[in-house]
Amino acid sequence: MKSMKARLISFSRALVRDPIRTFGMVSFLLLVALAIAPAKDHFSEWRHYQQQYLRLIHDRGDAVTLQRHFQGGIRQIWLPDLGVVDRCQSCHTGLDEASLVDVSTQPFRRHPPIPHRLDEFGCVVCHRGQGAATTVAEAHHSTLAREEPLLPARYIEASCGQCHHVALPGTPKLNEGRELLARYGCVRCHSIKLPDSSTMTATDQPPPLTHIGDKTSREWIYAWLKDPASYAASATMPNFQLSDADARDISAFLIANSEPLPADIVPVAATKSSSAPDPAAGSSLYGESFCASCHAVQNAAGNLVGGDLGPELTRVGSKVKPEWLQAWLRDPRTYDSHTLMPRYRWTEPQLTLMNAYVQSKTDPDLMANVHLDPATSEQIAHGKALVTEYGCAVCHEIRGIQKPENFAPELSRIGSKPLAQLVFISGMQQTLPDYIAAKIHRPRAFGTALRMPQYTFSAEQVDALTTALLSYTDRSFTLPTRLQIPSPSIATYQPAGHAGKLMTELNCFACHRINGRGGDMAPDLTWEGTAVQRQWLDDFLKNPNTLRPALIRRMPKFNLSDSDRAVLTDYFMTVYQTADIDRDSMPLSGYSTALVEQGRQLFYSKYSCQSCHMVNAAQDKGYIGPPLTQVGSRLTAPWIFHWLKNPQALRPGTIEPNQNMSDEDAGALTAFLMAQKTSPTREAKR
Amino acid sequence: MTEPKDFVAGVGSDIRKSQKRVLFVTRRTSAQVKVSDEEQVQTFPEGLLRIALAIEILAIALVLISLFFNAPLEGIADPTNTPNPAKAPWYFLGLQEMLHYFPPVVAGVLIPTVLVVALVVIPYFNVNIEADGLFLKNRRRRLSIFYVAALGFSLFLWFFDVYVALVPTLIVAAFMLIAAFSSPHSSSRSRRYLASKPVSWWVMTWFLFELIVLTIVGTFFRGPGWSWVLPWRG
Amino acid sequence: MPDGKGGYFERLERTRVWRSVFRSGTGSSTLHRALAIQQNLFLHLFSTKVRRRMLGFRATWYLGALTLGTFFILVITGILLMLYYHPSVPQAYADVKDLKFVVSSGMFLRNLHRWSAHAMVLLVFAHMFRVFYRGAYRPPREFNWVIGVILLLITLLLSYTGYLLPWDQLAFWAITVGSNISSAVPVFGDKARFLMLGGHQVNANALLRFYVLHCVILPLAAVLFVAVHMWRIRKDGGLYVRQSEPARESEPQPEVPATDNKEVLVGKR
Amino acid sequence: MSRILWLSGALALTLAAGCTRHTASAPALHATATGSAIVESSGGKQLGTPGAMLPQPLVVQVNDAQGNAVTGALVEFRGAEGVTFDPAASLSDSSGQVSTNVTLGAPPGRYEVTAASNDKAGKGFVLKVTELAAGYQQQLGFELQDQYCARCHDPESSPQRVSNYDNLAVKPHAFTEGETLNNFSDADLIAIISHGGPALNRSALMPPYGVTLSRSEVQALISYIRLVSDPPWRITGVVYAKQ
Amino acid sequence: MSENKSTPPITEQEISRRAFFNKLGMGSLGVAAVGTLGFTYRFLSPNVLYEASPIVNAGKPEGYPIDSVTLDVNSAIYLVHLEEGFLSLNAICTHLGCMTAWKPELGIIACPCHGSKFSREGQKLAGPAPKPLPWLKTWLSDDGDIMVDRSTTIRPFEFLRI
Repeated sequence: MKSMKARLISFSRALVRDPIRTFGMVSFLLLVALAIAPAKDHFSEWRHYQQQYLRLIHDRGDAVTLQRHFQGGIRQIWLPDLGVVDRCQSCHTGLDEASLVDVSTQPFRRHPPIPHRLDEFGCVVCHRGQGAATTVAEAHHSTLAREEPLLPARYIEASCGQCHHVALPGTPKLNEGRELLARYGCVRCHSIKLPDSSTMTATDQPPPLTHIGDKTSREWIYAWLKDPASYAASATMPNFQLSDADARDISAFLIANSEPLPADIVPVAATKSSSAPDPAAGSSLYGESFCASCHAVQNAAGNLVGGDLGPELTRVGSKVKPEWLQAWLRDPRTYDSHTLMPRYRWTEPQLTLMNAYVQSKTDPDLMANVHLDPATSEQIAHGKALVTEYGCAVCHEIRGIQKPENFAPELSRIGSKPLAQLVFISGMQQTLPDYIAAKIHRPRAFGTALRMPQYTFSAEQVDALTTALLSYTDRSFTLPTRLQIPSPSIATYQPAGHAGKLMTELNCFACHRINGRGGDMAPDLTWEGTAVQRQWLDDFLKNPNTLRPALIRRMPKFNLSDSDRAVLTDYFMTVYQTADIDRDSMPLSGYSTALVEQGRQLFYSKYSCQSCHMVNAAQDKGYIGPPLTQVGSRLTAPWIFHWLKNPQALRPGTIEPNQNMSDEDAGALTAFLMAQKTSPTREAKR
Repeated sequence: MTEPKDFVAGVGSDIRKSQKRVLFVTRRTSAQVKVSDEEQVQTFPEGLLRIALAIEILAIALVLISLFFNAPLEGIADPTNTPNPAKAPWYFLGLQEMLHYFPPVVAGVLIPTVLVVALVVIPYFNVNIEADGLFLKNRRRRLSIFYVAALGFSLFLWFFDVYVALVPTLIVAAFMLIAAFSSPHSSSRSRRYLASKPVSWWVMTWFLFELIVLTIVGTFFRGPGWSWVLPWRG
Repeated sequence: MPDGKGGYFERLERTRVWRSVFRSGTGSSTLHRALAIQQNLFLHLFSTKVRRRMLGFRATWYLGALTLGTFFILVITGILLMLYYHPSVPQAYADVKDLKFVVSSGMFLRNLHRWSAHAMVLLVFAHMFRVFYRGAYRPPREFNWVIGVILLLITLLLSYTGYLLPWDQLAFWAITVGSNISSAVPVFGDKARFLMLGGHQVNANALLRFYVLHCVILPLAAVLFVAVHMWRIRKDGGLYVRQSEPARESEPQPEVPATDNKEVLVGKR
Repeated sequence: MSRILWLSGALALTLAAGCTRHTASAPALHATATGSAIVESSGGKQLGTPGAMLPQPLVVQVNDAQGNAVTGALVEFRGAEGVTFDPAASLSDSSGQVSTNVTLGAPPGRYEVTAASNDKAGKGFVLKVTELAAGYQQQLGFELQDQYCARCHDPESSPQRVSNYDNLAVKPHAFTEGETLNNFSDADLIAIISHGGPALNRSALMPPYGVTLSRSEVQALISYIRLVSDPPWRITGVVYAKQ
Repeated sequence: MSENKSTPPITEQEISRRAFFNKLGMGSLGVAAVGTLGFTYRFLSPNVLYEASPIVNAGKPEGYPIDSVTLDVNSAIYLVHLEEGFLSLNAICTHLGCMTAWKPELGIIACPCHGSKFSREGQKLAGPAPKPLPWLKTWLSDDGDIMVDRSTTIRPFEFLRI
């Protein structure tokens, strides 16, 4: 029996001896090898899927239509100005077939409706991945040639955010994420520049620490630094996971560094009244001042009740010093010129009452275990070093410490960060969304020496933040300008004169929007002068409890003096006017009875306004819209008329539909509404 | 031209049977030309067939490789994002490895220039024609030159910490030492073989050895920051 | 080999048209076979006869022929690839992607081009060392050796310039690293790099220059030198024949052009 | 050729999977008790976003024949392709409850989620819960109905929003009322939203929103209504109105 | 190989065997060459085109007053609105491919190159053009825009009525 080697040798000898035979066989082999190439090309993935698709639609009732729509071969969307070459439709053949709504297998699923056409943006602008690829693996997953895999569906809203830098109604997650970035001050350390060359701004209000020693104790600072959430569940301050010694030293530094306020602002002696204040009276003052519109307090069930514009007050008595609180309640701006807290013009007894009421909200457990020895100079020096290292001055104003610039990495293009530049920790999925989410969820898991603190975000908030961050991509910077929908510019409107000063003191802009600036908690006042009658406005400022008594968040009573009120009212009536409506074009009263009656008919039958509004408090029940029982004393006739014609033109987004009313109907309804006046008796009662 | 001819010319008889070529033998040509009478075959088809065969087999191999191994294609060129390590094509990795140790002038200029010049002059270099064993003539002088050169190179490489090149150098030097102390009539076939090698052979072998080692090291054993990595780990 | 006279091919061979193109015919006589070589523009670089010894694998490993084979493959695939390639940034990269994803068999051709290029560099090196260790560089072949060195450099340059063309990260940084070596040359190193790249950085200019070098200048140079190289093989006496070792050992003899002739006429002194 | 390769690759993978199956599986849970019915505690009918975890966990309770909670019964959760559960199976706790976090699949729409357990005889019993994934259009519809419709159409009051439902003489239909709303064609709904109740001879208390809302917004509202309707809206080719 | 071996006598069978392998070799190469030609043809036919879509969105019908002739230079089409309805014409002269121009003062479409003249309906009035201007497929999209498919011609006088 021949050995293998011998056989090989004899075979090769035979080959060499007879080159013609070898030539024949080798040539044939070459032919076979060359024939594989086109065959391999023919059995491509996309052709396979197209055949599957044809089989799928073959038995359907609408097969003829679908077959007519079907185009074989590689299909491509080419958008040169977006840099898009998408061949996704080569496999995803049924993307825009509305009738395939019941098909759930990929790649033949129909695309759910979106407000953009497929040939307008292609696929990868939203879904990422590699549009040019014609194989599943290359198109969907990250490869050496393309690090950007498909964006998981849960983050898909991030793609809307590449062009849309304003909140969209259909992208709640993205909107929430962006709001969180601003509200938790993420963008203070990590700057995010937008394609319109603006920069995202934070909306949180970190207090200045210049005079912190007057406000609170070192023990409280220590407890707060160790765990802000133990003081207030709603705290936006993150946990820096400081050691006991580090928290001790930082608190020592902050107290030692604090500059005492002038004695005329904070009297050194406590201003506690001699007699114990009545808690019921305090609670009622707290209630009628509508403190809860901005401040929340934890109820017995552990839920926060109240607004989130100001800090949570559940344990505030354990935090602030009484003399400081007295001064703060008297005029918050002397301590913090940027505060959102309005200056209530409380009387001294009211101040004392309020102070005592607020001070009563304490938590004895908060600092039960905090015992700090007097600070040494080394501790203070170390505290200063820590404050610098942790970048406290990025958010807080601290005497003697410069606000650092570019404290943390810029995130303007984080959504396009190459995987090669990320350092993953073991056990995590190696994708960009997972990386970002992990960084937000547990930043110190990437290294205990990192400075990024621990926030208490829920899983949904992490999702939302990740979505928002994924929207800041390279692509959003390279989009053609026609596609960029910039963020609304931040209005810096500031009313002038004495009225302006008053409005700043009262912080009107915290709730109301005027000329684009301000919050959205309360109505926009830009055209208030056109809308309302002077007398009503004056009365309202005196006692704001008249409109919509059912609401929890309401306009507080600021105890303005008559002269201050007059200044404000005059300012409103002269400045906040729209040029589109002539305020004096219609009379405030004197409409014919017939017209009023016609309006009544329209109100109750044709337009059924009573489903949302009340004119007759005894009979009507609707209270979606404001009650109209005294609307004739409140609004001007031209405003009512134009409002009825097109409510959204006067206040965008208002619920009342545009009924496409004729001038005649609107006129009659105006007459009817203007007849609803304050009765003299009721006026007298008040 | 009245002088007698410098040469004689002859021609074969039957051109149809087997064509022959004319050779002019000038006076300067050595008269002791002896060419063994070898069996010859027609280039067509014998030679061409074999060439075609060789090329066909190569083509089959390349076609099969091309069918099953895709050429690398990475992300689009990005001047702002340097991959780590950034490597030149594989045939320059030996050079890049050298650049890691030596100043650019040495590794990037001196060495390649010397190499090319050396390659060009090899055929013109006298010792090659003799094709004698390196240490067969002038043994003493050549041995001392060898010692100096080997020591010099080794020290030079050691000084620059080029252990990657030092090791092959030492190995080649060791073999040269064996050659130096082997007789051409040695009973061992390998020693006989080494002893018969001329200096150009040694230089070329050294170059080949270095080239292979450096290219392999540069290709497989170099990771981020041109640090030493083992290819089979991760 | 022709058998009988009935085959279509044989009939075709007998037509006037065929014979006007292929003058030599396929006769089996030595003359016919010699004419087949001599009368063909491409083949006439070969001599009509070759030593049987040289056809063995061990003599040359066919490295020269294989190198030439890879060069042919590269020329053919390269020309086809050129038809889908725009030497501009960033279109070049998109074109390579298109070759991969949408051009029929584009990926195969690119693979073939790429791997053949690597094979050619390898084969050229192997050829060189094989020639060296066989001693085939010795006079009178010393000039052909020099041409071989030039061809080695051309091959390296061809491969190097082609490396940039896909315009991917691999290409870009390989060329950046490679071109920085040349700037190490004192005095004119920077200038050389400047000229090579058409600028200070690897950018669109460099891509265009490398494209022209890769597709026009260097291939032409390679063809020219290959022609000279092969012509010199013939002029220097055909493929090198090594004389038996013991003969040389005893009495070293200078070698003279060994021709393919059976008979050598010795001149008078 | 590639198909052959693909087939052989798939075969190899299957074999590999078959070999590793025994080692890779999670530690098995063993039921210590059995119940006879599963009831939903909370977490059904949630509106989530595609591909994301639902805001609330799905909590179900295992009861015995007397309706008492059973501890230690094994409950497994199953869903359509793309739906994942964390955990996918667990034993009921001391109050008979099993809680799982549900992540919905990528396409928007209705997802039927099944919680399954076995009774004493080894016979299975299940609870089917529907979860909803709102795509862009449905999300937009949700926001729009929240702004414009919910005050009348949603009888539930909340501290932030008091429902007007009780004040209306003719009661509006909640959007989940599939029995009624599924009888309306898309065209009917468009008409009634755009032109008010009288357009279909229904109550004038429903005002017209045709001028206030764009056509695509009305379509989004309908898409939302169809998504949440119970019993489910039978699927037909929904046509998206282009802007 | 160099040692002299006695060559075995060539038999008849040997000759036919050699012929077979020669034919196999040359035949394989021939088939490969022909296959390569086919392969090259496939390779050279692009599977995707980077060309503007032949379907042109001409915008809303309101943009075209009645009795108007509008030339879209970029897509080389005329959009004509007549009493009978809309039509669109290929604006490339059928003679030698010049872009024609609308002469409102004469009410004709004229080619600047060799003087061909066409009516608003594309009918040839004068000049060397061999054929009338072709009518292009025109329809109204779901969004209410006029769409023109430049790659599809239709029979003349099939107006788009809105």
